[in-house]
Amino acid sequence: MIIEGKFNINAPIKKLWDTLFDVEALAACLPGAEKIEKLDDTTYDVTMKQRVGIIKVTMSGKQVLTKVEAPTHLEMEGEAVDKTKLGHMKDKITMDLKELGNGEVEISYKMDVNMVGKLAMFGDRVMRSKANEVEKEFVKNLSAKLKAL
Amino acid sequence: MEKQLLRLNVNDQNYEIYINPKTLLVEAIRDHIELTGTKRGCDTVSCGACTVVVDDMAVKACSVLAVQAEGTKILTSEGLEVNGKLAPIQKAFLDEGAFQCGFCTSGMLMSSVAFLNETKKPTEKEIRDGIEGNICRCTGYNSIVRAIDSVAKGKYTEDKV
Amino acid sequence: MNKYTVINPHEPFKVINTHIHNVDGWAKVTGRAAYTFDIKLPGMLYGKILRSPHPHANIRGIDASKALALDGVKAVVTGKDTLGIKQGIWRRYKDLCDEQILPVDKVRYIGEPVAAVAATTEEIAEKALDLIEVDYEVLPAVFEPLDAIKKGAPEIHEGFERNINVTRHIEWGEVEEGFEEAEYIREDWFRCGGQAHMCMETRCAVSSYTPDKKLTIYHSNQSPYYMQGLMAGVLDMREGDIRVVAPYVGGGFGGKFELDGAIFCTAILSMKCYKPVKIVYTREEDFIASKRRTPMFYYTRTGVKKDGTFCAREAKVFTNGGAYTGMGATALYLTGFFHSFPYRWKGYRYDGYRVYTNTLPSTSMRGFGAPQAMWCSEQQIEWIAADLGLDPIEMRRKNSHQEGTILPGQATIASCGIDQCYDEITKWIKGKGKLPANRSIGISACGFMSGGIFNWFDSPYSFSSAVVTINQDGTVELHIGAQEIGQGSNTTMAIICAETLGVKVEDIKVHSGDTDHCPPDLGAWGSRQTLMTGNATKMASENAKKQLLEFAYAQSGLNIVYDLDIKDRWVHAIARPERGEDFVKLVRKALRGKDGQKIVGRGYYTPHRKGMISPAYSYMLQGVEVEVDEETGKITLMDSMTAHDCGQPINHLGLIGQLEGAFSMAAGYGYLEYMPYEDGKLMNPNLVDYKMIRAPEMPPANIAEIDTYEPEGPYGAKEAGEGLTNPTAAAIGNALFHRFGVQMKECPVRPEMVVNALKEKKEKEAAEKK
Amino acid sequence: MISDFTYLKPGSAKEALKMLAEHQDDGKIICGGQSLLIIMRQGLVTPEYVIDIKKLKDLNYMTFDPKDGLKMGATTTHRTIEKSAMVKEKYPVLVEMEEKLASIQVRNWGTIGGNLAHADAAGDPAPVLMSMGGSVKVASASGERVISLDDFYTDLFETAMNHDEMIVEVIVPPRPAKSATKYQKFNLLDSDQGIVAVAATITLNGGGVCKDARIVLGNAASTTIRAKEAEKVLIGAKLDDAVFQKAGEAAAAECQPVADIHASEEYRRHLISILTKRMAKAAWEQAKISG
Repeated sequence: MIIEGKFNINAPIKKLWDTLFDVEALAACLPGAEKIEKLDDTTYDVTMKQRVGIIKVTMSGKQVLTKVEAPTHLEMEGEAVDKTKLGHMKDKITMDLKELGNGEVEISYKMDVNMVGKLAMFGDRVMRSKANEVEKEFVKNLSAKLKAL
Repeated sequence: MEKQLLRLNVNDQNYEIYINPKTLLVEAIRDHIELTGTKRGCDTVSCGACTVVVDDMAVKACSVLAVQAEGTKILTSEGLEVNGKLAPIQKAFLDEGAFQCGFCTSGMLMSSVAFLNETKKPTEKEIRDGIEGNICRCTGYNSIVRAIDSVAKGKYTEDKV
Repeated sequence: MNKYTVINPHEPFKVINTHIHNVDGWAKVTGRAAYTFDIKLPGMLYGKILRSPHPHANIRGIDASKALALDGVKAVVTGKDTLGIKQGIWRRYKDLCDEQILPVDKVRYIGEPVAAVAATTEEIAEKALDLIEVDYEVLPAVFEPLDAIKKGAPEIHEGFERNINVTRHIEWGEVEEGFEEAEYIREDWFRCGGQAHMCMETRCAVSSYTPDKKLTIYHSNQSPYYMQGLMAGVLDMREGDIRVVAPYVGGGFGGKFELDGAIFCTAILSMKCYKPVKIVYTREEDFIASKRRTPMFYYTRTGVKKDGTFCAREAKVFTNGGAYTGMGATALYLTGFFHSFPYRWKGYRYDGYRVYTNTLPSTSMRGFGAPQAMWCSEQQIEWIAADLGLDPIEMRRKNSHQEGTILPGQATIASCGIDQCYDEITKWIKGKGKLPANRSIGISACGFMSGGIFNWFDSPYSFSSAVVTINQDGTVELHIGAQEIGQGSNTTMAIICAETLGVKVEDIKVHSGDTDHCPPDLGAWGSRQTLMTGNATKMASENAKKQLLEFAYAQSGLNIVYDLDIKDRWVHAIARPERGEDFVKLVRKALRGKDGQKIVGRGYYTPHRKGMISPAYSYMLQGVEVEVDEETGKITLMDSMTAHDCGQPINHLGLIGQLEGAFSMAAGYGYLEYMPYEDGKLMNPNLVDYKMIRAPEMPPANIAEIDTYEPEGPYGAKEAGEGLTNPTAAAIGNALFHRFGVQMKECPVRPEMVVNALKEKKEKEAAEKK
Repeated sequence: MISDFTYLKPGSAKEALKMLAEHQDDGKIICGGQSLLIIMRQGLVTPEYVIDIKKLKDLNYMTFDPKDGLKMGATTTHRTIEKSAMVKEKYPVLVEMEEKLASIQVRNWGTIGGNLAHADAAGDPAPVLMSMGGSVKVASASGERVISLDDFYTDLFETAMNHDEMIVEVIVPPRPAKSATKYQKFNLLDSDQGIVAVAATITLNGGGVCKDARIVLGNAASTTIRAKEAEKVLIGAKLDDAVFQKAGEAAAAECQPVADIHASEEYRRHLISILTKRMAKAAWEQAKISG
């Protein structure tokens, strides 16, 4: 399943890029992020908790940066397992930052997510609806964070 | 989890069983009371193989906690026949060949019984809607519809006690 | 509801083709029938299977120590606990025995068993699965046959170049000459989906291994003898030390005559802990880890003359074989064979390629490759008739098989009633008059086999055998190895036995589904039992009857020119039916006369000199009336008529049930039952998202029974109930073609595809106008 | 496998709310359980306390009066609604909707409150009730409030209820004069949920002009949604096929369906447009002849 989207952030591209790589800042902005821990230069230990109505999912696993072209392009892939064995997922994420000129940066992302297990039953609907919500929240938090910096 | 005492009335017989409250009615009937005529065919309340009649209503026993059925009267396929005498719907199933592998049959019979009690002169469409919650992979349903129809039309009335 | 008509009925029999209740009926309508699903043995443990989440991966290691430490867990087994023997039902061909049910080092599809647990409760077993740690090395995977044959595609099985698992070539007559003679040639590509068997009883087994080194297995299957043989092979045991019991079986449809995870894992677990172990698949497991109908890509090219005479046809097929061979090799052959049916060709050529992919293995399913073949063939024929402005029924009729048609090297058609099928369908269509604007009719013809002349299993036994024993009170024990899976074979055999012996059906006790007590038989597949086990049953019954009549003759003092017979339990001279005696009295006398030995009749059947496919072929033509909502594309079946030549019907109720049931499954294949995969993962492994016909969707299934006489079959009988899975998808496609002029090349035809096809057609027409 | 829970069986709604207040996020109300038990069996929901309100008599009622309309206690079963002569007379669309909701077995045991609280975007009652301007009364130990269904659904499986609240009553206002509601879902099998669904209420003024319209879409977004652009097309218009067509197109443009194996996003939009057109027209035709 491929989820794509883009959003704009009002900030200098360099600052934005650095914030995205600041583990603590990122964790604070990303809704549901329980833990983001840098294990080495390219590997992160991530735990995300999401809730879809009465369904609670806690995915934890590793994300590996596979391509980093500061400050415009980023690729990573990872794998995560649900805490209660509802399923596991694999993902490949590409993110591009583009300066729009008016002080705004457009962030576009593409996630290729593959889920196995019970979660796959709800699959698309849940993920897409959730991605949308997470994105909105993330933009809000990130913007606030950048302003505060 | 501590088990709790549950009293169930199945086919006019009272049973006392000790169960974990998460036990489904179909599990209580099959695993605890050991009436295995009632089957399970899915995990999504789709197939109807577990249909039993609870207080005159057809219900999928996989969609009900056993504890929720306390105080009700439950009828399963084993309760249709009385002292070796088949109920009209059972005779009709035999006459029309309304079963093949037989795995859906208990559930299908229970849906039919509840439907016939509720709907006196059903149309063919009503009969079909009446069993739409039950999957049969073998028969293509038409023989089952004929069987229900023949009971509704009174073919077996003389058999009724 | 349904109309049922009989064309050219034969002389009345006493039992055959009368209204006989199913002999298992009492048990089934009272909830008494116990299935493997219901079996509970003393001390029984419950098993669960850990399945691969990856479509393709090496197993580097499995750590089950945490699972074993869990209270209530009695055993964990992995591939390492097995002999690692690769098995398959094509035992004659070692390279096609490619499946370890618990693989030792590599998994090839999502859902493949990796380990199994036995515990005191199902819940504990399930919890234990979560505690097993498997170290996988994930490998690149490939899911579509046309990708898997590409150079550089991931190698799924070692030594199979381009992942080609099996190839099959069929050719007869003069193909090139035929195409040269042709005045019109049409070629099309088609795509056919998979289909789940969706037996109401999911795969399940109970195995019990005892210290005397004997193994008893209760298993929901279509051929206890195959299971016994296959299990002996993988466990390196003697067949005779394994008893396979198939009690009441909740459906098979071609999906239950190979080893499955339930039978294999329960056996291995039981051998480890000397306790009975039961495994029941969940519905999801049944979807993702049993097997399925083979998805196919079909290319077909057909040459005809302008007057509609068929000249030549060639076809190429690539099938999505999934991870293992299973029965897929046979499906690959049969789809090619039946793609020629039911027509005469000057030349016919077929090349089939079965391709391994990292998906659920494909295998036999009711119709055995023929539904796919007919989906392509019968639509293309309809389009050819339209291209040439010919009547599609008449064009079919003039090219159809007849009695005596020879398919060189393959078959000789001994009985064929298809001509009358055309009459009946024509009558039905005419009787409909003018249809409402939103409805149309499509037709499709086909033929099918009555059992396969295949012995890839390499059995030294007869294909079928039967033993008839007469007790002193006149009751009869009929022992057969044929398997009752709901199709009514026990009833059919009881009918044949009763008719032949001259007694009543209630006199017959049928014993089947137990390798300890029943003679070997290849089981319930390929529509073989009525003809093959029917012949064995008839022979055994005749043999027993002959022994009785010889005795009766000796004691009657009749003139040697008189013949004796038994009807309705009355033993009598044929010429003077009033002279005779009661069957039971005769049996008692015979027992005394034979020093107390029971009368035992034996029968067997193995086809000889019947070509290489089947001893006999049935024929049918089907018409389906379809309503389509033009705006949404929703398809509704309104009515149907099937004219069916099945030789002499034996089991009247069973026949109707089989025809109606096959039709519902066939219709599902045509427009509902869809198995979408994403990255090797089945996207709808549950009955919410996998759509099957239910009662409101089922249209009337009218039947015209065309009675013919098949010389090879018992009392002239041949196949019924599997072949009818073949025509419906194409008939639905043809109805859409007649209504809208759209050519649907992929099945199942889902409403979105109809809407898209109509949109495309409109755009094309608009472009042409410009 | 369902995970272990403590089963609580309150004797009254009040007692149930007390239990809910106590357990909040760890507690889950079960009524008919026709949807809940499925996801519990999948292990997707693992409440520690299950509070069973199925048998609560004080939540099992149906009343109608011309001023306040229809009030249904939360534990009223689908089958009760389907079989009610009063509902058939006053709100025939509710009966039509119920007859198509799953199967008899599910309707026999499943309840209206449970269905609405489950917040499945493909559920049948929500679009119909929302299109009729319905609302739900939700209660907690500390009080009650009425939430319009327009505001009730916030996301997939999510509602505006707090963890200590449950639905106690479903309220349907009286049907205005010259008004009718129609509902249809598009599905492959009669007993299925809709791939998409549309409910339309059309109210006419004396001159036959559309005075009010409420178009509600099922399974066309992560929750049941109003098609407000489509409504705008209809309100104030002299209705005819061209207007219905336009309304359909508006609804298709404004909805946010996602693709799944049953239908692409594009096809879902197409279906929304067709069904909106059809239901608006059907409601209009009935409104014309209704009192």
